[in-house]
Amino acid sequence: MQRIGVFVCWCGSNIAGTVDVVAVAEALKKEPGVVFSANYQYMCSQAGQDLIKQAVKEHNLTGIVVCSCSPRMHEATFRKTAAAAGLNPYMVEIANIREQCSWVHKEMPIGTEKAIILGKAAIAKVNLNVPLTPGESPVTKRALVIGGGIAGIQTALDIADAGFEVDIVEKKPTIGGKMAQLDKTFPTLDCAACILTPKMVDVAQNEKIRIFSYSEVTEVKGFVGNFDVKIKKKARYVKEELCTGCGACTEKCPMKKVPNDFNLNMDTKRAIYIPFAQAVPKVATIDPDYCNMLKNGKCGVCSKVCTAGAIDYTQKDEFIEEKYGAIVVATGFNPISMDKFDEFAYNQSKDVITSLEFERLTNAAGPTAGKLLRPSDGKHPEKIVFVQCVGSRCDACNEKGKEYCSKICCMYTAKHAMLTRDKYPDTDVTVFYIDVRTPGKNFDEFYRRAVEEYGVHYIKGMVGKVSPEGDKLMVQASDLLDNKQLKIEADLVVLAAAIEPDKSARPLATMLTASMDTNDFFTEAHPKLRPVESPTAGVFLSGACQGPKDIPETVAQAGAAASKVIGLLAKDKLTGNPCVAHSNELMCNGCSSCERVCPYGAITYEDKEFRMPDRTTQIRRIAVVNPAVCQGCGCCTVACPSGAMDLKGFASEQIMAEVDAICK
Amino acid sequence: MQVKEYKPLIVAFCCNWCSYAGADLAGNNRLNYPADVKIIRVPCSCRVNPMFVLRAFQRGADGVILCGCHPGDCHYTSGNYYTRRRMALLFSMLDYLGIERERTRVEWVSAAEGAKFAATMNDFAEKVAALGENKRLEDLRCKK
Amino acid sequence: MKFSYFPGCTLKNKAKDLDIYARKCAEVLGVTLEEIENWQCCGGVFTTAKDEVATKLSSVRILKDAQKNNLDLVTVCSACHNVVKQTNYAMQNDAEFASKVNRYMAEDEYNGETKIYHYLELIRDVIGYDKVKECVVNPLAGKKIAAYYGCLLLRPNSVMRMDDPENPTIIEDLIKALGATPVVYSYRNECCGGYVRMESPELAVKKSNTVIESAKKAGAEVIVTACPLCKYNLEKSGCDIPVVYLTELLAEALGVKEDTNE
Amino acid sequence: MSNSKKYLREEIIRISGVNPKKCMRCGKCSATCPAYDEMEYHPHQFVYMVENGNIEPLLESESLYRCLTCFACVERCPRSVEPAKLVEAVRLAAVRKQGNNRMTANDVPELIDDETPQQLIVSAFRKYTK
Amino acid sequence: MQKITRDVLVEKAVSLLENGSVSCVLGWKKGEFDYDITPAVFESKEELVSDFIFDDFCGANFSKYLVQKTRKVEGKILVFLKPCDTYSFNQLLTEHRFDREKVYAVGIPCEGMVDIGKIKAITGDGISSIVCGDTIKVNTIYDESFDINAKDVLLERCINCKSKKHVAYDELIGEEGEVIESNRFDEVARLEAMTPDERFAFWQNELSKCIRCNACRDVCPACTCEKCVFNNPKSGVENKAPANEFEEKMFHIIRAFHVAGRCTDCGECSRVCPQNIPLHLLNRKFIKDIDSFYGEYQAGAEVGSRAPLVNYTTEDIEPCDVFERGND
Repeated sequence: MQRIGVFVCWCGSNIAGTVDVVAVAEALKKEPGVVFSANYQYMCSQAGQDLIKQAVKEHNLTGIVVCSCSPRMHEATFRKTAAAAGLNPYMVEIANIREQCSWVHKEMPIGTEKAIILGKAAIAKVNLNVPLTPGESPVTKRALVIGGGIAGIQTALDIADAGFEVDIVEKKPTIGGKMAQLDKTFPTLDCAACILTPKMVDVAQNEKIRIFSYSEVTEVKGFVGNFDVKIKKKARYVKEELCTGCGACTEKCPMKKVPNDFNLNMDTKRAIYIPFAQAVPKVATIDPDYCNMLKNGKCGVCSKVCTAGAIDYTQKDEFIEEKYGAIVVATGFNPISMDKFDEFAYNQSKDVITSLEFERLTNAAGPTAGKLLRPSDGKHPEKIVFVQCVGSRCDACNEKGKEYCSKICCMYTAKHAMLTRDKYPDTDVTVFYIDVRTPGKNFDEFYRRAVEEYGVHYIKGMVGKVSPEGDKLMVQASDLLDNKQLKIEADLVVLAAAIEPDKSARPLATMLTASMDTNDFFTEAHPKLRPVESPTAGVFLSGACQGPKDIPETVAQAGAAASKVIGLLAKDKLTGNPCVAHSNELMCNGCSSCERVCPYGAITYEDKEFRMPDRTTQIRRIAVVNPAVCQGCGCCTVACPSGAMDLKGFASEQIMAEVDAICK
Repeated sequence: MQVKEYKPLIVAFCCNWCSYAGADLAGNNRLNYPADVKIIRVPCSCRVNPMFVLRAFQRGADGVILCGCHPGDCHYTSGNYYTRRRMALLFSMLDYLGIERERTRVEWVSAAEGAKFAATMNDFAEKVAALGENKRLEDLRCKK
Repeated sequence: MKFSYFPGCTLKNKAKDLDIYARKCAEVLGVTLEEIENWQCCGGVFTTAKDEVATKLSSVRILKDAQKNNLDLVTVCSACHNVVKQTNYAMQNDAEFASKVNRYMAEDEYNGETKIYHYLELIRDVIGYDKVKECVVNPLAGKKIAAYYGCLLLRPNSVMRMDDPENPTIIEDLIKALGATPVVYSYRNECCGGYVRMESPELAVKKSNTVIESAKKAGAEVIVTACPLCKYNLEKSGCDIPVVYLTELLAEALGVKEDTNE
Repeated sequence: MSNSKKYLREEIIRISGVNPKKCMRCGKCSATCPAYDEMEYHPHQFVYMVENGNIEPLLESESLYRCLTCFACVERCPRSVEPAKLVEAVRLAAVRKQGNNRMTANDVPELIDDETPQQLIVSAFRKYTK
Repeated sequence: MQKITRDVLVEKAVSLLENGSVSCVLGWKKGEFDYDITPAVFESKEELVSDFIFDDFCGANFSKYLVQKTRKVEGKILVFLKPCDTYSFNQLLTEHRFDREKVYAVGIPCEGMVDIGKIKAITGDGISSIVCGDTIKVNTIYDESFDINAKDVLLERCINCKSKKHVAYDELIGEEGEVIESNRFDEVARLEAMTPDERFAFWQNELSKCIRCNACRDVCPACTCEKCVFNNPKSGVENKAPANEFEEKMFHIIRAFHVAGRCTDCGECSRVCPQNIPLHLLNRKFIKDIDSFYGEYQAGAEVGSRAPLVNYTTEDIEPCDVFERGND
């Protein structure tokens, strides 16, 4: 029999205003197992906690029931109090008589009656509580960063800086991500390459960091501290360790008509290529869809010109298996497809482009060597129209766009407009906006400069239709402030396309059992308090995979994710939640029902020898729960036909005792 | 003769992550619902064994409601999907045995839906009260 | 293959060609169009107001008749297609509207079960352009033809679901199948002025001219349409290139055009 | 807002099935409207004015009969507000009033010619009369 | 009525036993009366020849016995499986309840088994002898004799036979049959169509007959738990004498729920119920609901299939919507 102490909190007048706390304490004193009962103004205060500790000692309490606010509020507090008094912290139960009683019922007799019943239920449960001890598991001191953009790079550098090993898996042949494609960055206008490429070199030279480029994660098993990850290194048909990045092959390859995805297909590359001059690793890759040698065995030029002997047409995909203690997702974003927005004629005219394409068009390493020329005829555009919010802020019923604000478009559009006016003062630049959103350090000042110093026309209103007429683009738009419909003849139209998470994120989330929102952004463990952690333990979020972000925010989050990873890897052992499932092997049928419903793969089976009453032995298949993996949902307990599976802290008997107490 | 107003006894199983938090939010916002509703906290709606539901009825509950995270939002990713199947079948069976279908319910209540929690409990309590005592399901031995 | 067929009143009168050639060509392409009996006018425009019930009953009856015949429904006139399809959509998705309508229906309930094809969809989805190509006896090689969609075939796309409403290709693909060259121009999905012609002819002329100019600038020699009102508006706005019904064009290529003149 | 204004607003919202509150004031409907120049009140104003219960001026306006019902605004509205349906609802509210038919059968012969398709006549009746 | 004779089976069993392929045989043996057939283990030719029975009363499904038997017996066990038994056989394999390697399964066709209750309803008590066949000859101690058409006294589960096809066997005797379109859900549908009051009255009447003898559980091939919840004092539902009506309802609901998605609809529960409670109507309700809510599913049709209650789709029906659909 337990020796239970009941502590009824007034919470000032929050509880005492509607619940007769003295009567509750008195009534609960009579319950089986209760040897002590008290009430106090603020149980969570130091004095209140001292009262509990003292009672534990004086009355040799084995269990505690606190009738107070929600356990979500102070369960942890009172568990610590119990521990301080030498009691197992899991011998504490809370009866929620504030949020679920005094605050929702108005009359004292009703509130009091219900508080007593809730107290009885908690007492009934504590009577069946047993001390619980959290399990421990080791930590593999290596982190995996998935995605090699600025988010992944920063996270990897910060983790490596703390002395831990990090692997970056990047699906493209080079790290760098979207930032490598940008020209200048707002609001300071420093050149993206100038600030990114040194970091890429740092990554390459850091002994703690390995880069798996042109690679993908294909399988994730295990749990926090102990992930087993399978990585597919796609065949690039070039031996990475031999290639010197001299580029001879990329100049001699006769297949010249390969769309250059780095320049968003606005120009071409060769079938063997290095995406850009500062690529890391600076290694050539063969595109098997275009290489004649790989397609029909005719060519072999690259192999002939390669003095290092790095070309290997027989290379196969390679699988690497590695253990990690933590995983950081940094899969980034992409602009959405403009296919469904052809009122802007993106598919009907080459001179309607997205902002990211504009970025390449103005980049010195881009298809026009940095000269702003129209993709259709290579002429200099004299009138440019920028359209904001294309596909962002759409209604949920709208089939075309995204509901969210893409966050970065206002600023990069201001940047594009400003830079255009700076370089080509004769070019007329008009921006159509719905709202200009500039909440960032020096952001609004930047936008104002675009208007006031650089003479960019900002018109409040949306573009309704773009009509390619001859070599011009007829832009039909609203000027809401002037209450006019405008028809502007433009030479170039730039669409600020909404951004969305990279398509690889969804299957990755499934592998990681990390949750996502309806837009396929990863959800954070808590939107305010745990913004860089996924709800799945050991999985962290960095950059735009969690939501639209600009570069400074991404870098900040990348650093935050790294610090969380470092905090985890710094531990030698992890302590788990003791409220986990466990199977009574004597009752287990080995039927696999529990395994099938377990979302974490925490249940495995083993054949175990049992000694029978008749002294024979039997070998039976039984379920074994890995307490480090189990998260304690209890789904298996219901799937189990024999009742062998139970959940510590929420045992069937305990819950039924609560039911009985309430229904008495 | 004094007629005492009939008060139903309602057991609500709430998952810790969404619905229990939703109930807390209803409290924070002082949204009233009948005191007849007594909440039992479970880690996930999938922890609720049909046996608990039957046990509650057997011991004299007039209505049993399960609340969990919205499908797709389960803290444990898939628990509430199993709840949905289990309770769909259990409730259909109870109905098949001629037990009033209004006595059982599953409702998805998120941590943000304090108002929905209160509204759900008000509605459920009202419907159960309208049915009167749970003659068909209770265990007479437990009545005094 | 057999389909229920709803020609609509204009096709029985001012736009006979649209109807006659539709039937002739269908036969050549191996499809039988069985005209619904005792149909009534669809009303010409779909009223989006939720409380308009009576004006939509004729469309529901047409749909119900097709269902009774156990056949999918084919329309040719863009306006009829738009009205019937939008009505059907409302019957499927607006329960209140459907129950009001069903109170007027003498027989069984109707809840939007009938599948509707526009003649163009019939060609694309059922017959196939390959079959059309096989049947062409008179390739229209060298002809530069501009497809004029107007509004009714494409919008609202959530209901019509015929093609990309901003960059459609269904008529262009047919033109290609007939051996001619489609002319793509940007105002092919812009309104011709529609019914406003009645009250404000000047607005209709202005709108039609935008379309005509755009098509001509892109090099069109002929404009093809599926809508009698579009054809009328374009022609009345002084269009100096021919405006023809798409079934007429099809008949020409399939070699059945002369037959009707006899 | 006066009660009669409120009532009219509710009525328009009910008939049209449109929720003007969804509008984010981007003006794409008006940017897209082919009859814009002929209208006194433009599509975005219809949405805004209905939301504010300022419907009387719309009922009086010729703009009601300039809308081509071409659904371009419906198609392109990023917020799924469907302005054309609001215009239609206000137009119906106007023509349903006693004596507000804009066209009678007697007017027709003057307005048509030999080629006028039936479609035009029936559509015009749907649009201009109750 | 059975086309396969006892002698064929005995011959098969003897030859397998004698050549050492199997070490024992699970078969049917006569009990106190002709119609009182019980499962038995045969270990020698002599036992087989003298006691082995196969006739129209051999309804017993042996699959369940394999769970314990395979653990105890060295060598293989020969088991005879009627088509419906093979579904239970597979279901137990899915649940890893016995080692397939330790069983030699011989599929035998079945023409349907007869219901002694139905015969007794015709003849009255005091049956002294029964001779099976298409026409069943019954003599009583009162010197009455009856000729009964076997088809008229089939077990309920055989009238609504769902399959004459064996879904598992090592060897098949006789010809393979087909899965049958049965009307087994008609009775469930009839109950569903009643008012709740009528349904309540129906079940109250039926379940109040329960004497809690546990025969349904003991025979059920899905009930092979190492420890049954009804025997476990900690489960909260342990075995008690029937105290009132709801106690019984609870027992049967829990039992039906425990086997939901795993029940192959073999009908053994109703066959053995001494009170003739139509227990299969509870199980069939779950099967019917599962079929209509989640797509058709036959437990035991294949080994390793994922039972509906350990599966889900994101689009599953909501519990509040089941009443309308279930009663369609």
